[in-house]
Amino acid sequence: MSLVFYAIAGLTLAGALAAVLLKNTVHCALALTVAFAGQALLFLELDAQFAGFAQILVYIGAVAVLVVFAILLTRGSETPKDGVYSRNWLAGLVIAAGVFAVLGWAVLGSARALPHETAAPTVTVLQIGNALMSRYVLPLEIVALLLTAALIGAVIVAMHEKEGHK
Amino acid sequence: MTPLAGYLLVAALLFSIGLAGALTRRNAILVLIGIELMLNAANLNLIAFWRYGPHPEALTGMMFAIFSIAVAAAEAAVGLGLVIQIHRHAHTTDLDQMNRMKG
Amino acid sequence: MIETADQIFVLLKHWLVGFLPATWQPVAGVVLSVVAIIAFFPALFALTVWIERKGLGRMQNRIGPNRVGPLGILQPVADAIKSLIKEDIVPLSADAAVHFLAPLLLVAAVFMGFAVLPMGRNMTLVNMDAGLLFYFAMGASTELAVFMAGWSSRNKYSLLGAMRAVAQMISYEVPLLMSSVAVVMMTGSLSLTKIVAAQNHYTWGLPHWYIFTPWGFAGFVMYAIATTAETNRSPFDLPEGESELVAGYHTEYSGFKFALFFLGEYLAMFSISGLGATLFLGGWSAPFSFLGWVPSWIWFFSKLMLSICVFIWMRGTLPRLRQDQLMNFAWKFVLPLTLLNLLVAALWRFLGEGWERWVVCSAILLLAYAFMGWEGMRRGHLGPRRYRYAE
Amino acid sequence: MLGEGILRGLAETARNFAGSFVSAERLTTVQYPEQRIAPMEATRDFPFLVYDGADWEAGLRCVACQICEKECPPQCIYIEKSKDKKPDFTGKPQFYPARFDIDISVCMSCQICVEVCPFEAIKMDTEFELSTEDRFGGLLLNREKLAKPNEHYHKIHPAEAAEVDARLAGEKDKADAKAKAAAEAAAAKAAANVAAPAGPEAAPGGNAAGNPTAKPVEGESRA
Repeated sequence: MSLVFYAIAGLTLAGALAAVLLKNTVHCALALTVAFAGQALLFLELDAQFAGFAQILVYIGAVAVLVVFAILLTRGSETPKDGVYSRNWLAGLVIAAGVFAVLGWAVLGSARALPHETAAPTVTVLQIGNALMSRYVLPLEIVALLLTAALIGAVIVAMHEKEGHK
Repeated sequence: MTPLAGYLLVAALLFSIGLAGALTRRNAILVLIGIELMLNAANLNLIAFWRYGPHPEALTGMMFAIFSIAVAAAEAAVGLGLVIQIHRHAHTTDLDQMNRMKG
Repeated sequence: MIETADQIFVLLKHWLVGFLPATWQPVAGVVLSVVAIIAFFPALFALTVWIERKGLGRMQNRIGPNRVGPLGILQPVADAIKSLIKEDIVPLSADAAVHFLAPLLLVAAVFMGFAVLPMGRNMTLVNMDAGLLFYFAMGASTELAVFMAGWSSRNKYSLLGAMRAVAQMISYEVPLLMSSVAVVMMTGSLSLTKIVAAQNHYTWGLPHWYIFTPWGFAGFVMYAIATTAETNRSPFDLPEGESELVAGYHTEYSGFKFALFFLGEYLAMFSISGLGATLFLGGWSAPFSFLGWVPSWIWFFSKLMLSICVFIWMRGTLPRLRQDQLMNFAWKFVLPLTLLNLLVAALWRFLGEGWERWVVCSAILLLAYAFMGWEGMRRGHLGPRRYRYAE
Repeated sequence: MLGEGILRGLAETARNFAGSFVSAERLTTVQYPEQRIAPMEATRDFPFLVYDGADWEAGLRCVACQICEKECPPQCIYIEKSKDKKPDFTGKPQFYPARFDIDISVCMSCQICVEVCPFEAIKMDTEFELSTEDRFGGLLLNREKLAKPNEHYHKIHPAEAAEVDARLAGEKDKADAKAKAAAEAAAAKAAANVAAPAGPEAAPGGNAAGNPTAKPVEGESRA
């Protein structure tokens, strides 16, 4: 457990906490970006270069920007007067704490069985490409289909209804 | 504590934070943000298990994470499209006010 | 001798690093390279500003700056001093923290892109296996910086400019990536060093650059269009249209922060031109085999500056597009053509070495271009603007 | 074919770029502080007050009628009428401006003050290098700074000034003739009664009515 890991983990968790705690919605989206960036750094720390860059490209370059656009299109940047938390926030908090307790207990309980430091695997982009095109070609095609469907679906859902079409 | 346990704990914490956000916030977009965080936590788990697992050369965990990233992008696009459509219809993104099933 | 001139910066770095103890040497080498990049490109920025102002002046039959120094060469220095000593104004209602972070984030993200560019033989800061992916990941993060700048200013012009900029950058990122993917398909690698190496051989003294193939030429044209939009240069400079949006997302910035935005814009232009040179123009390789003795970094930077000059030429020529024309052009013209270009590149690969592939690939691309251009002009998406009420 | 126009445009700018190095007449830039081009006859920017003779205070044509002050759209003129009177160029006693200020930071150079002035007293100048370090006091011109001799007017707008001079000379002749006639009439009556002062005062009213018709003709001749 190096110092770098603690720093990056701290950054990620701080970003995530800020994303769910801050009042201003745009600030939340920006904090979310920090969490995404921290996560990408964690991927790099785990020697998963490709996944890390894909994380930055997809999450920071696309998802964060989408979130920001949605916030501005729904006028969400104005803080509502009657609080930002839901009526039954306490129940939500208790559930989340419970989930964390269970997960943490599971991880710590099995900590001894977990493998120790192993040699860093060297994964080239070529290997990933070969795997995508041979062993994982079916999932790849399904994801392609899913993305196309999502593209069309998102366009249809968000499209303005034409005037006089009611 | 082994490195893997550290990553798993971070992922668990991230997941819980995302869950808390999704359950306690009013704004639909922030609920989506919470869900994104939970997905990210799952990805972190996948990558960590891939890295410290017995067969990293098989690329299974990594592939799973890459596919999951792609699916998350689709999920975000559709989800935010829905939120925008709801806002257009009901003029609010406050989930506490969306308590009717009638249009 | 030739070898020394070619590797002069590498040797210089090794010589300087040699003074340090062995454990420090790798870190010191990286730091030295980073410092060199951070020092060199802003200097190039100053030179480019001068070239741009003089060149635009000449295109409009003016003289351009000629007061500060001989031929106005010190004008960028004067501009820099002016922006450094200006008052730094933060609007009262602005979101101070985000307002402060936006220009820093922009410049930092743009500088990161230089890390993977091969600027000469053995002159890549980080020789990454997924270099191209890294570059595009860094390019994607600039969008957020632009949004932060526009939103935090609490000014409707800034916000509008930022939204335009982000929408435009997302729209043109798709053709940008797609046209680069054709090159990746041919090379079989995301590493920029390998992409250059794949183009660095000669037949009859002529290079095998990708621009000299039908798909490469079409890809390069599409790449050039997408980069112009991606860097918010004229004719795609709607996000900062001075006449409509009072400079868009950096309206509320003054002094040094404004200079940072300006710097970021030009640095993005340098890095994306450098990437274009790497992908399509053979990177640091010489245009003829008998010119191989000229140092490789000279070739890289002359290709880069040539692209910059074309950018300036375009800016001097074309008027600004309208928002709907911009989006129509991206989604209805450039994107279909880049997708077709991917297919053509695959076809090129599988047609073998003969002359047939030249004919087939060129014919497909030309026909598609002609048909889509004709169709677009007929429907009024593209082509000269028709005035309904005037005339 | 799509893209044709873009290529043509690029060729045009390239021609301009190369041509500006070859042919000197393409570059129309004037290196301003060192080189100057003479202003055109119709040039006008800010108003000034015309005076005749050598003494500016005595020779001011302005009679402080305050028409320009009332007509000025941005209200940049401030006039204080004098308590006493002094004779004008026809020898008739008139008021004069005790104070005449123009704030040229407000003035929009519309020339309406010139159009409405019945006495040809305010005209447009061609002086444009008016920068100053004091943006409030330095741009508020008082009557001393505004007063410029008729010769200056002749220098900047020769044709117009000659026309104005001719008209003023005609008025003076008319006024002289009238005065002479009045004097003769008075002598002929040889009455002990004092001549009514209302007689001479009718002249300015006649002038004011005559001027607006004269101006458009003048404008046409200049154009």
